[in-house]
Amino acid sequence: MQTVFFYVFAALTVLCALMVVANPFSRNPVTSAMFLVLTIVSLAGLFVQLHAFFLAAVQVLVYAGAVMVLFLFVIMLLDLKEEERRKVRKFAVIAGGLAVAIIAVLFCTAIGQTTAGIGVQPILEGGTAALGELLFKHYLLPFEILSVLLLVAMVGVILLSKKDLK
Amino acid sequence: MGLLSFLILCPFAGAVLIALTPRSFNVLFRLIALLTTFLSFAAATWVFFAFHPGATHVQFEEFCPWVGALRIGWHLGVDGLNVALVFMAALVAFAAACCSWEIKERQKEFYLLLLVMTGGILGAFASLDLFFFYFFHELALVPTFIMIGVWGRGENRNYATFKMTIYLSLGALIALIGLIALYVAAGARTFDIPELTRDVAARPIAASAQHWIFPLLMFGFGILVSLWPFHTWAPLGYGAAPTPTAMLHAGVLKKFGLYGLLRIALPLLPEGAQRWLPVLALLCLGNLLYCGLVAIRQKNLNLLIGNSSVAHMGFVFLGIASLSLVGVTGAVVVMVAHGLLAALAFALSGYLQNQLGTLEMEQMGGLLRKLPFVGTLLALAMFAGCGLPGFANFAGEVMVLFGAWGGHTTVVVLAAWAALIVGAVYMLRAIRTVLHGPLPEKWSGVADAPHAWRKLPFALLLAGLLLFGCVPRLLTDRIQPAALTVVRAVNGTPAALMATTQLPR
Amino acid sequence: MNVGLEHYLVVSALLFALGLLGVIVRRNLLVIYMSLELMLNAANLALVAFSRFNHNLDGQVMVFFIITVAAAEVAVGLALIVALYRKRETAHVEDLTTMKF
Amino acid sequence: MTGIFPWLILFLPLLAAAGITLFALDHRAVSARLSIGAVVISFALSVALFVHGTRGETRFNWISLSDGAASWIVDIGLRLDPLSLMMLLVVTGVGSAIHIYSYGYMHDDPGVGRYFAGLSLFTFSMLGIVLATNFLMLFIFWELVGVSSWLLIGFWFERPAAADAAKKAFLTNRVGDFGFLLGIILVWAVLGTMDFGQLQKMMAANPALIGNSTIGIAGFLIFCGAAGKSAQFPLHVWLPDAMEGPTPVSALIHAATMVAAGVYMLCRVHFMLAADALEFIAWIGGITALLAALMAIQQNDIKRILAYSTLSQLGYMVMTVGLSGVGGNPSAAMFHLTTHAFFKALLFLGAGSVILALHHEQDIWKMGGLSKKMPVTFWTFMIATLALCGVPPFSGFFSKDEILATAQRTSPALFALGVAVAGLTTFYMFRLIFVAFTGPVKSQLPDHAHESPAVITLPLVALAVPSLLAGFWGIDRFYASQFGTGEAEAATGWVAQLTAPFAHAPGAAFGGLAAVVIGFLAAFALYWNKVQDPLPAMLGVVARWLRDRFYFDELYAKLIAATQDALATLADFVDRWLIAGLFVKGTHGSVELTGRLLRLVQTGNLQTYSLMFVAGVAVLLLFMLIR
Repeated sequence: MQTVFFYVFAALTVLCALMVVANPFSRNPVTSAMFLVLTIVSLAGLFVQLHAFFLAAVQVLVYAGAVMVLFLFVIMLLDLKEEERRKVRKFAVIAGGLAVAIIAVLFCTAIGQTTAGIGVQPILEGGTAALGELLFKHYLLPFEILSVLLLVAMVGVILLSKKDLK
Repeated sequence: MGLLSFLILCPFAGAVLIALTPRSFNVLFRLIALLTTFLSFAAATWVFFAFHPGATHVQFEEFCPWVGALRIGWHLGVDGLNVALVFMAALVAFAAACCSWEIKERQKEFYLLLLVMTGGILGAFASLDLFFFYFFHELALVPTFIMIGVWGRGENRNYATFKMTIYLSLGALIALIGLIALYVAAGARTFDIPELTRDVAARPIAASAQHWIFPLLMFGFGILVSLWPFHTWAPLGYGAAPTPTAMLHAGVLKKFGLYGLLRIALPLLPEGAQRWLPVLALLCLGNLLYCGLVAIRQKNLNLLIGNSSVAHMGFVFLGIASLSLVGVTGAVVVMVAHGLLAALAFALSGYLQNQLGTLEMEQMGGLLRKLPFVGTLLALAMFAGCGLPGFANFAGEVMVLFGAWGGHTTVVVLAAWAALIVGAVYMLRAIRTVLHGPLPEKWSGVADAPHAWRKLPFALLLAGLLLFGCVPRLLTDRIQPAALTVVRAVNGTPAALMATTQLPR
Repeated sequence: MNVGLEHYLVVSALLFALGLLGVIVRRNLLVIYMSLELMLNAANLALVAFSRFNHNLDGQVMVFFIITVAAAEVAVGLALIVALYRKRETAHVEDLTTMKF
Repeated sequence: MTGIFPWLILFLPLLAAAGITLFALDHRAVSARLSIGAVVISFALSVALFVHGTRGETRFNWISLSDGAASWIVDIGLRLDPLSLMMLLVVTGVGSAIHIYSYGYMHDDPGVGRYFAGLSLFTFSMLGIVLATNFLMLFIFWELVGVSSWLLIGFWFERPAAADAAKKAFLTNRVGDFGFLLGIILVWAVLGTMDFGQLQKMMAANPALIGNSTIGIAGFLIFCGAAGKSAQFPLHVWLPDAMEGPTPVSALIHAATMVAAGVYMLCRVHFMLAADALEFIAWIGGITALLAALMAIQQNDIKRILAYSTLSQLGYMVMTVGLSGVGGNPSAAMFHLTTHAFFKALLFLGAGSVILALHHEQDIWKMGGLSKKMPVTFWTFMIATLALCGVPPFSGFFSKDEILATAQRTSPALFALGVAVAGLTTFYMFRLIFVAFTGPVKSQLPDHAHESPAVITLPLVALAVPSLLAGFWGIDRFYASQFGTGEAEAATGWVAQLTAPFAHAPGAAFGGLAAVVIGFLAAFALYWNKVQDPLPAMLGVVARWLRDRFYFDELYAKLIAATQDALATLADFVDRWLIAGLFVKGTHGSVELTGRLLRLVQTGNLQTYSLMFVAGVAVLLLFMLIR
């Protein structure tokens, strides 16, 4: 059962990601965004598989919720039409695809070559309480700094979005 | 605070004062610069005349530890090699500050940089610590580049600035590599130069290491002194530099490389010196003869002076390469003499440029009629440049020729040709075209130096040249013990006065 | 057949590669941005997997941080894109080559 | 030697020069008084020393370097011996006359202050040479003489000709000095000292030294210096051009200072000149004497004729030095130098008087009939001419006779040459007299000429006295005492003195006289009452060669253009195009080219960058995997 769920979610994730990047039917950014939502949700499924329930929830809430709404909002705001069918630079596409393929192959080779260490068995139970404990005790300072980062980002965004950008 | 610290820190204090002065007080900048350089000059004069000639030890010594672990310390002191250089540097700095009246824009920055440069120069010559020795030199170089770039003259001043910057940085870098290699090879773990010298004398550096470290220092320092064939930055750079900068650099800062050779390379690397100095003796012909010939063909007065300045460096190289007491002493005398002379020549050409707006010699002529004071001084400077007795250059050059005769006879013959004839040809050509002949109509409005303040820097520099030219003992008696130490360090005792076989008397 | 660490890592690698492909070949700034998110998510997946298999919660904390930073980044990035679009009337990377010397 | 007198003699003119330069450049009366006062006091002090018979040396140390074993010491000292004492008198005495004369001659020039400063400096430098105790001090003042001559020849620096002449004089001298300096270094390298006294002792103690080849070479090199200053044959070209200076300056250069320095120096170091060097010197002197005399007969500028005459007489002196033999007695040269100083100064000053009267006209073919208009000038000029020609009992007769006698004793060829030159001398000098002074008036200029004022004529008369009488004063014996041979015992009674040459060396005396007579007759035949020069028509191309000075200047110009200038052009080319061009610009260019190539990669396209980034990561990964 576990295995089946894994393969379903894994396939879903990779396929949706492919649709985000290279949708043969549509070049509309909205389509890409929608598939991205799907990818993220299926990733959340994989997180659940890994017993990271809190993160799965956060993934869905923050990514699929907040971030994707932001994306869609911007797409609407900019009123982006379908990506114009400019002449596809064959060389660039081929070179890019090739490079990416090589990277993927290399990654997989690397994973294959790695000797199994302690991480053979899935053993950790990702309790939300434990995570919270760690976050607010050991990682307190980074956590607080993160809040400052968010504040800075907020201020920055407001400044950037002002009409008369100098 | 010792006298040497005082004369080094005075310009820096002036620089800080200028930095704190509001921009609207233009007169004040000039006043501060004049005052602080004058105080340095006065202190240097005191040091020079209170210096006890004939003594081998370092005088006016000051020491204050700084970085204990690395044994870096604020160690100042003068001996025969640098006492005259410090005096000359302070004199030229004061004259340069006097000559800065031609700078009309961004005075604050200019005087600030001038004082930093002055302090760096004085520090480089008075320091007996390897770290400060190098640090002060670099500190003085940076303002040089900025001053040429910002206040320079001529249409290709950007090219000149870049060329000079790259050349000098490269030279300083090579020398730095050499110094680091030397430090490592010596294994003495101290930056104190006298201590290092003592250590190395007790435990010499391996000959194989000396053989490759010495050329690094020789060429590194050589590039700083425009050793042929690394000289092309010099005429161009001096042609483009504002007058005070050219005076300070060509006159004083350039001597740092030579001083470094004498102070560090020769005593610490005697084996390397023995092997490589004959090469230097050959290269010095490139300076003396080749650059002299190039100077003959110059059409611009500043380029001519610049080339002749490069040519004169050949004497110092030859004196150092001679490894004889007379030659090395002569080399130091030439360093001092040339410092004063180069400063004087560039100051005068700066005055001419200011008056005429050009330095193309073809356009000049008959200026002696309009400029009796400046013209006479220019003629005197030119004659000093071709080695007329009565000027300090003659004393130094003749000593170099005598000293080098035993080891490098052919070089001396050619050097004498370069000094007596090639030098005279270009200098007299310059006088003939600039000062003599009919006066072109357009220069009828040219004015001579109007009052004592304008005349003062020229007169001071000339007085220095004449003083040391007529009484060279002032220099030689001070230099001799230190020069003897250097020569003995390289040759082993007894130092040959001149390496030659003498007939039975 | 058991699902091991390497399975998750392969998925993560594929996801990362697809994101990279998007960054390289797509020309709409927004889509490129989405591809970047894909790559971040690939990293997240790998971290969570490591966390589970290595018995260490630090990986999850890291993912938490990454999600937060990504949110901030998206906000700033999108604001930049909007500002850029206002100025240049385009969201097409080929039109944005002012950095060229 | 005691006292401050010798130092005063040396330094008074320098003080005057410095004082004028610093304070009195614009005050003509003050500057003239300072300068004249200095040289006159020096003269008076010299007379005092001479009368007192002071001998000896005084010195202070100028530079001293010693490493315990050997030392390099240069002193500035004063050496008083017969040679220098007599020269002191000549330099200050003739100098005084010229200084005073200058006050009249230069009266209207705006640059009087500068002129007198130069004149004083010149006197100072020459006195330094005379009093020098060692080679390097000699060289120092030698150079100072060079620069003083530059100052004075180029006094009218706005005239291109004068400026060029000054430059030429200095540079030609420098060529000689090049050899001189090398010679000095060689002497020091071999013998370890530069002091004349020590060298002389060394030579006397070890006579074999003179045969040493290095010392022989040193002798040649030292002669180079003398050849430059005394304008001997290959380096003679500057002297005629030096006529561009004011006439009193010419007088000073030609009589008391500068050109005398070379001969004086040769006599000073005579003890160390080897036989080969001496023979060389003799022939150079002879050739100069003959060439210059030949050139003189076709010159038309009154000063140039005198200039070539100087050259020729200097050739005589140098020849005599050469002929006197190793360790011999060159006092004849010094004797002639002394008498020559008197009458040549007189000739130049007389010429200056003429030039002044004719408003700076120097062409003798525009003069004529001046003997009536300017009697004092004419008669003093005449006395000097007779002295120069060697007519008894004028001073020149005695000195020239000694030269001819020396030549007769040692070298018949040079004796013949000397006699020929004597004839030529008489010829060109009387050509000058007949054309300029006695013949018909050839332009309007002489009509308005009148005798010069007393400030000019008094020095003329003052110089005419020694020109006439110096032969009787025992100057030669005084010089001879320097060289220790003391051969010529004093004849008693003036008749005996007058006839002494005929008694000593009748061949030389009669030969010289015959040459004078022939020369006079030829000049009389050709130039008496002529308005045009008949010689060019008679000699054709030879006359042109003579007039154009055998084309030495042109030859040298070509030579310099072919050697030094070509080298300079080459060096400039290398500097501009090879070092600054190929190497520096090449380095700069290749760096820039690399930069330009790398710039192509910078498309500005985000995706290209990321592609390259990916490629880089791939390479790194591959590298790590393979490793």
